[in-house]
Amino acid sequence: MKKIKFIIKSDLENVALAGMSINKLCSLTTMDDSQSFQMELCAVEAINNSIIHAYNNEITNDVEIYLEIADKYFQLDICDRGKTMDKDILERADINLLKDNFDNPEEISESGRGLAVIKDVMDKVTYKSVNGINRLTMIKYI
Amino acid sequence: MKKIKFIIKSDLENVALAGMSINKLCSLTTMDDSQSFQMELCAVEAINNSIIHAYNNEITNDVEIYLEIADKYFQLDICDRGKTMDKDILERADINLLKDNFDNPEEISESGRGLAVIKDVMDKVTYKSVNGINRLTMIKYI
Amino acid sequence: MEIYEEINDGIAVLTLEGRLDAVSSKGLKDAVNELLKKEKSSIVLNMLKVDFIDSSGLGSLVSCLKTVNNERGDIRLASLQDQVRAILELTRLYRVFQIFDDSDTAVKSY
Amino acid sequence: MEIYEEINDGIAVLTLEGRLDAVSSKGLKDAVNELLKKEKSSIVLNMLKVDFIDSSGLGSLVSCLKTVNNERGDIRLASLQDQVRAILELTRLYRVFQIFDDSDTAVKSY
Ligand SMILES: Nc1ncnc2c1ncn2[C@@H]1O[C@H](COP(=O)(O)OP(=O)(O)O)[C@@H](O)[C@H]1O
Ligand SMILES: Nc1ncnc2c1ncn2[C@@H]1O[C@H](COP(=O)(O)OP(=O)(O)O)[C@@H](O)[C@H]1O
Repeated sequence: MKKIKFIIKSDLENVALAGMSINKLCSLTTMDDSQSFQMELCAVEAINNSIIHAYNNEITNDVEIYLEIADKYFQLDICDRGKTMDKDILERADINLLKDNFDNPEEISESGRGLAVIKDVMDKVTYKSVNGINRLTMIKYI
Repeated sequence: MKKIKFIIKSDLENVALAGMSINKLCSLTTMDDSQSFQMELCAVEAINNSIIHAYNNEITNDVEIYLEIADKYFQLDICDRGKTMDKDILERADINLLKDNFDNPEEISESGRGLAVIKDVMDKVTYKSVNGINRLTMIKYI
Repeated sequence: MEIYEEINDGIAVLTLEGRLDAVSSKGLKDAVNELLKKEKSSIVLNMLKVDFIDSSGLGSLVSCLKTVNNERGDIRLASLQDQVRAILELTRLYRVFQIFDDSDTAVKSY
Repeated sequence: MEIYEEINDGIAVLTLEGRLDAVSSKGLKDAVNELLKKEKSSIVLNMLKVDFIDSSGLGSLVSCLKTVNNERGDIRLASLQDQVRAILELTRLYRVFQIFDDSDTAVKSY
């Protein structure tokens, strides 16, 4: 099993660094380019959420990203020490329930898709807050 | 300026994860594939040294890698808390002074090229030990 | 992300290069607003070189679409990379955008 | 790293794939020692798919060369990627290895 941890300051400018690294490291698995892109996407969505929602866009905090590559799974843990998310939000997020009315572009939302995308792409998504550390765990079986 | 920190356990199995990430992140600069490869090479040489020489191949320690990408430079700091290197070794390392006798393969060394390669590729290389933290700083101007 | 503006047969083509994400989405909205100021509301986004998009990037596309729709214009997408197209499909947003294989076809569709 | 063994016109060809580094260098030495046990000391390393090499990888090449030289054999390198070749040049090690554009030419050179 291979492991690496990334730490970035909570500045959106740094998110691509973690995302691109994670995409590249998917090449150590059997994942193809499209799956690697999706792993990057989930990482970016979750890190963006920590920066924007948990840290309210203050750029001086740390976001920690744990990557674990095993034979049978690919695991990403995104951790912050900011505002804890209400667990119901994650539970309710569902790509099939996005309330967009495609007949009227005015009614299409400009946000609110991140967690639904993560849950659709990943095989297992959990959120825990322990001792002030919020941790979103995403697992993809390979 | 963009910054990311990588932390790996001092197991050679993890070195490629940091190396490949760093190579990929060079694409955020004007460096070409060959220069990106060289940045990966220097990172890998330095991390290997921390694991093998500073930590004597014990796999339970941390190696921390700081990457900073600015408009004009690319900086890698490799940190360990193991045995401190004698600064003279770094000063003496020189690609032109590798004492290989190419006429007789028996006399060609199987090791001892890492620091010389790093000094040849990078524009500035320094080593400091403060409060038990050893830090090799490598800068490439771009 | 880099954004290049060009007028092709009277249609504004914005060629995007790089990542359409939380960092660059404001730049796209700004570029579209600049076009509207010049009364260019029939717009093509050439996305051949967009190699990453996330939900903020999708959000900026939706936002731009709403803005130009209000001016009776449209935003049509061209040359999506496979993985970018896949995310538009995942989120069903391909239903609200007209998507073309290349920028010229998108221009001619107006 | 993956190592594939093949006999071509009586010459042993080891095709390497991946990273020749501190993790994989022992595997290369083992593979060469296996060949020597089978009295195959004229060896070609097809490095077309070696996309990374570090100083431990170089060290393993030198080590293998010494071992086969002792059996009056040789290790010849074929199909180096540009960046791998550059590191052999940087360290002057291209002077001790015979390097060929492709594996067949290396085999025929014996
Ligand atoms: N890491 C987090 N910390 C706190 N709140 C969060 C976090 N992630 C998501 N949320 C909450 O969940 C909502 C939905 O998130 P998401 O589906 O990613 O869409 P968006 O971020 O576009 O609003 C957010 O608007 C926010 O209120
Ligand atoms: N991070 C380090 N900590 C302690 N000693 C080191 C470190 N890096 C290098 N050294 C010492 O410097 C020597 C030369 O290192 P290097 O040029 O990388 O070649 P090699 O690692 O193959 O011996 C090593 O053998 C070791 O004694």
